[in-house]
Amino acid sequence: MGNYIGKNEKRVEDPRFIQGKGRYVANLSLPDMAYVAILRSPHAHAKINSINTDAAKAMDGVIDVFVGQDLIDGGVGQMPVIWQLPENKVPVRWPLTPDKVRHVGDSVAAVVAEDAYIARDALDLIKVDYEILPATTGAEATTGDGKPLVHDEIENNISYTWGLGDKDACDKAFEEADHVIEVDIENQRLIPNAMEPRACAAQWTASTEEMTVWTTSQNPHIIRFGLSAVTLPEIPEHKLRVISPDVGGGFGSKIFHYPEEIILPWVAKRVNRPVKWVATRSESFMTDSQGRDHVQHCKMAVTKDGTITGLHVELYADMGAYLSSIAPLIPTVICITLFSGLYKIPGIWGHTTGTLTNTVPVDAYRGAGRPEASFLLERLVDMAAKELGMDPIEFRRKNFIPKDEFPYQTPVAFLYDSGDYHAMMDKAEENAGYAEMRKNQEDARKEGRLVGIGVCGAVEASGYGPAATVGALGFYGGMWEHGAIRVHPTGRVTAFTGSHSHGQGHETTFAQIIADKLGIDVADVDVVHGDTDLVTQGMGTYGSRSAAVGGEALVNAATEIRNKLVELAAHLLEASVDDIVYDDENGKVYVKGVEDKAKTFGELAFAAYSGHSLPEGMDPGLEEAAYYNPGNFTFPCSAHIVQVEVDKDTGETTIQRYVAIEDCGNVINPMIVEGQILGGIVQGIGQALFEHGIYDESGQLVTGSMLDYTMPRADNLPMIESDRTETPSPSNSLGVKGVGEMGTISSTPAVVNAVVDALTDYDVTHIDMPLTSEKIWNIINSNGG
Amino acid sequence: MSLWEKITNFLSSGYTEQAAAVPDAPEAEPETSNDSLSRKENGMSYTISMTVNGTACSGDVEARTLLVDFVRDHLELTGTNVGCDTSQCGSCTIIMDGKSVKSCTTLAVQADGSDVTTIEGLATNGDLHPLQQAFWDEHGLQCGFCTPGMIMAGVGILNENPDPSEETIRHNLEGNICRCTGYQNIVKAIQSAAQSTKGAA
Amino acid sequence: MKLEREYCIDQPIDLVWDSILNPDLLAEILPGCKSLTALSDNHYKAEIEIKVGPVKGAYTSELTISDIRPPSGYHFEVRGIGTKGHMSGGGDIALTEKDGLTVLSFCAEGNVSGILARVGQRLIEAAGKKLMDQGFNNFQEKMAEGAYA
Amino acid sequence: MQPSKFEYRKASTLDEAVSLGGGEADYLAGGHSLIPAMKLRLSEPSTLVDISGIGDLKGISRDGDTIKIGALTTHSEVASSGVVNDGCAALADAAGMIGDPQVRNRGTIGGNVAHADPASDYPGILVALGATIVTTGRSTAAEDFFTGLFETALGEGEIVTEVQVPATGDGTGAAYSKFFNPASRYAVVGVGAVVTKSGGTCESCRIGVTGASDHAYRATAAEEALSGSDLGDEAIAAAAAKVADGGEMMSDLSASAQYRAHLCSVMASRAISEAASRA
Repeated sequence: MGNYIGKNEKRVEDPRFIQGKGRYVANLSLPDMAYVAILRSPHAHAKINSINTDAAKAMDGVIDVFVGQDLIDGGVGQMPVIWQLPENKVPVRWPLTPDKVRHVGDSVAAVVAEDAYIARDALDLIKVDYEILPATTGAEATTGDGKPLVHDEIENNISYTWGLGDKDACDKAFEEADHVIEVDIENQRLIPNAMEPRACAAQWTASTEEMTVWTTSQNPHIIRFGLSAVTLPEIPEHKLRVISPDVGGGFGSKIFHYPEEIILPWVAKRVNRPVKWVATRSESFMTDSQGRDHVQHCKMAVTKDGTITGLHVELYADMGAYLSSIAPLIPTVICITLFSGLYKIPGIWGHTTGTLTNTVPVDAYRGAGRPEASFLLERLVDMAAKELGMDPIEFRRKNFIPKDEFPYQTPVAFLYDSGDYHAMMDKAEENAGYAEMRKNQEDARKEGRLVGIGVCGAVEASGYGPAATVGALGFYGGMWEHGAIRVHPTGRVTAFTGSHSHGQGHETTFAQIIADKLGIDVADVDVVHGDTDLVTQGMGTYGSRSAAVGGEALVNAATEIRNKLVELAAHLLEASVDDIVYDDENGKVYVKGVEDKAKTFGELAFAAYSGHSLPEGMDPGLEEAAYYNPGNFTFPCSAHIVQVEVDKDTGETTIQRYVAIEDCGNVINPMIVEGQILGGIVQGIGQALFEHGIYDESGQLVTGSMLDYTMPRADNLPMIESDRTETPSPSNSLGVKGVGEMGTISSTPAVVNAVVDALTDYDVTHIDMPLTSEKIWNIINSNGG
Repeated sequence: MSLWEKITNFLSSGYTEQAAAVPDAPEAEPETSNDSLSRKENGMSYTISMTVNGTACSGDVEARTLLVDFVRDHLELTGTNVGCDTSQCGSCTIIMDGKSVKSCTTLAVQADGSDVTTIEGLATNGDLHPLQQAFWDEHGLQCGFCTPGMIMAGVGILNENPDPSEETIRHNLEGNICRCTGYQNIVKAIQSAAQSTKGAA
Repeated sequence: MKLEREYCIDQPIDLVWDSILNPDLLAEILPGCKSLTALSDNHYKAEIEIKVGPVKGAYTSELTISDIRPPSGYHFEVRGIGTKGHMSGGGDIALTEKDGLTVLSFCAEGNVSGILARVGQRLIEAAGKKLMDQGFNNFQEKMAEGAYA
Repeated sequence: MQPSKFEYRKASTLDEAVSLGGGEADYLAGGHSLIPAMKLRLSEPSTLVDISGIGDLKGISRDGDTIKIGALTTHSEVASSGVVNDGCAALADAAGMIGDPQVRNRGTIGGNVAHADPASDYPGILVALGATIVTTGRSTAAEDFFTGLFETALGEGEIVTEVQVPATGDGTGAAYSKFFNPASRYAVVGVGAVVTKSGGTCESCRIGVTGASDHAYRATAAEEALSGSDLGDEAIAAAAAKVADGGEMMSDLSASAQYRAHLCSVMASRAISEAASRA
């Protein structure tokens, strides 16, 4: 055990944030910088007959105006889809659409002006002659006969179909089932709304033909690759620097390659000035890739003793108007593979149809396919328990994968690494005082109050992912991670990671890992991320992968450093390498049994650089780079118990207690881990109770601002009682599992289960989210009780 | 200063500059204050002056310039963020004449003659404000983007009520949205700052 | 958005029928109508300025009337292109006689696009009703004045 | 977000403000209704006349049984005013439910009533309280002041100068109950109730409703039903059920007309019960 791993270190990134010194892209100011504003389509579907930019170009302070064809003629490439499924049909998508708009917010023209106010004024002067076309919406409805086609070449608006599981075993389970539980679920469209709107800036240095792009991305290296390889080939990769400095939240929505990341550098080179674009929140609503939006037809086979034997899901996933960067992954590979949940289910079959509509593209959003899986599964489990008259915890326990069966191979591809689901649920039950909770619920019901208790248990695959596996499943790249450690001659350390922090606190946790692995003071370690010139390679942060993959890459680099130091110490102390002890706790290296025959870390670092006395064949210097390609995913899990009360008069739901147990393996910084859990839980509560991106029939986004799109606020929530069990992951040396999304994956079904439980007297088995007060009141009002 | 410290200071400062692609905002230049709003000859520009973080400053703005843009672009105090355009999120919260206000919903000309404090002006002589310290101690932030607004809202809450209950804090954060933390540690931070201020008083 | 209104007009049905096909009268009763010109039979172009609270918008609209069933009703389609977005919709106007009075029923469905659709949800329906009521109040007044009798 | 260009004029006296107003000019007080609309360019006034510097329009005082609130008084000043809390706590409560603290610190009572947003809180409670809206031209009862969707009795160039509220006397209680829009925090429905008791009986009452219809209205049918009743649960429920009768219910994403009507009765029951308990 080291000095830092497992302990609460206050975050080193915080002093800049709490003093208003965050380095967000919007804060960037460069000499002679111009501003870009982008004209967005007000229509969901329309042909562009013509665009007249004359008046805008003639305006004082306007530098230039560009339309889609300008960029195409200027050599930009189509927007790539970097996760593809067999035989999927990929719609054509340009950074600025030249001929047809396909969703509200589709990009039409770009204005470059002296300041943001002038750029905005100029947008009003661009005249676009639109021929409005009928629009299509609805994940399943869009496949119907006679629906308008979003892309003429893609029949029935179906981009792909994909299935996974053992269909025969599934069919057999339903033939033999005593009970079949069925439900149709709409897992609604969500709008990520990271608090920092997306932004992009670009600077062209003509003399050296170098381009720098600042962007609010979760993975700047992938953006660099996408630009130089596909979308902006005029800038070769070695002349392109992509910087994602401080990024104000992502939740998946900043993974993707966005049009502005192409438009800005292209424009910067054309006007030969640095340029900046910062999204308004309105633009975020209609251009950030959105989340969820499934229609799921589900059924579960159960025997009369309460054993789950089969699960069958036919799923329609709305992809929006185009395929966003990794969109095909979300409702398929990452979703169906989790249909086994925490349970032993022999017969599982899932099938997805990915469809196109005249709406904003849909892609990964916190949880990304996994909340959609856990929701349907945990709803079905609750419904099954109710039908069998079993307590929902008792029913779950009966079907849990026992801890001695790990690693456990599910029928849907994954090999779960480790877990002790019974112990986790025991702790949840104990912390909640579940028996007492149920008793109080009975008392409340006698008083006519609608109190409900919801339970959820879920697992996810995090730490994406083994390169060969993700490659076989459709990803164009690898999902390894890169880490490098540069020990300075003074013994101080700069570490470089390809992971990207946009709130996760990597500068702190990665420093803790390195400090322990090298036996040095955590304050002597600085962690660098988010700059492709400083960090040579990287895959970025998403899929709860940073600690399990990025952390391991740094462990590998640290191990290389240690090996070199041991060899150097052996040489300097005139001892055999085998006799050298690396004292992690005290940051020194000594000869076994002779502790005062030692060298400090700093002395060794200096010796490595002075080069005065090195072992034969050893080069001077002390820096090592490493990659880590995980052998498996990690499988964190959680158990949540929540108590709600529904106001009979208004239908409003109040969360009274929230008890959460998370198992994310070993923990590097408990404070940060808890922060991730709390934030994740609240985001999941948002889906359950409030959030809904609604499009009307004409494809207008009618929840296009924070006036109508509800997100949780401080006064919607109780103090969440969060705790952990720790089942180390055998998949990596740190024993860690991902934690960023687990809270979200479990909290959504937990809350819905609780509300359905509260309404038990009203003949309701399922309610589609969000559980708005009106929806609940309608149930109370029409079902009479 | 020892050689060792000098060397390490050099190393760390060298690195910081390299990584800090975005320059820190310079202190606002003290300028002479103009007593009243004066309209310039071209009819679209107005000279305003105000005290920002204790420093008198003035500038020429269009009437439509939002206070947040004046603070960010003219004074280069970029700590105050813009998170929405409908006055819902509170990222742009500053203190104006002792009260928390949304600087994205205030025209710069409306702030003429006022006393403004932004997140950059909260620490005194390098010492963090109790709320800044509490947000750090209680892990009250993750991505940091809503944080300046949250802290300034917290200042507003404690200005009104130095010893607020959890319920009062939650209710009075209704104008601020955080997407990362689930608010819990923000509430704890404000509670803790209230306690520490009380202890110090 | 769906709008359904019913107005009772103290005039004989034939007179009401003639009036609701009279472009000059339509120009006067459409809220905010600055001009209305006939492009062809039953096809009009209107310049409309609408103000609801702080929101002002100018629309260039085209109105097409079809399925004309004297004196019981017609179908209409309207499409407007404006500074604050576009609007489109269609519906039916039906006249029935009741105790010597004329009941005018209006049933329409429409969509608004652009910024109004995205941020103005809570007010769009109320604004639509308000404009309808305004229009028919104007209509009633004009009818009462006998201006088009 | 950048508003369109406009000319800005700052008035230092009421006379100056009146002379600068009219036509395409809008008055600017706190700006918390207008500026958001201007940022989205839904509103593009050619001139803004800033009246916030007019000293005559500030302050809260009590003159006999009348509480006088200057038009430029902010919502937070009303919410925390000793005069208002002593004389009419329900008004302070309602002011404290508007928007959020930052909005309450800038938004003004005059700007709020002049804007006449159908989901605004003040109109509901002011109608219930029998408040008077004083303008540069005249005094108008609140129930006559709010005439339609964003429409008031204000004429062109007319400015709200003061809101006068009768203090609740002995035997009278008032309360405001609100169902919040979860996103915008506007009132989906807000009901203000004033109940005067004599013995155990309701001698008289006034009920004002906001959010439900396109403008604030008095629920006279409900008032009649409650007057003379014993203020028991049944009597309150029966009266509350008539609250929606006074207006045509709006319908939007947050509540259908039917649900709004229901919320009217729930909020009314709560407001009436609270008012009765304070009487």
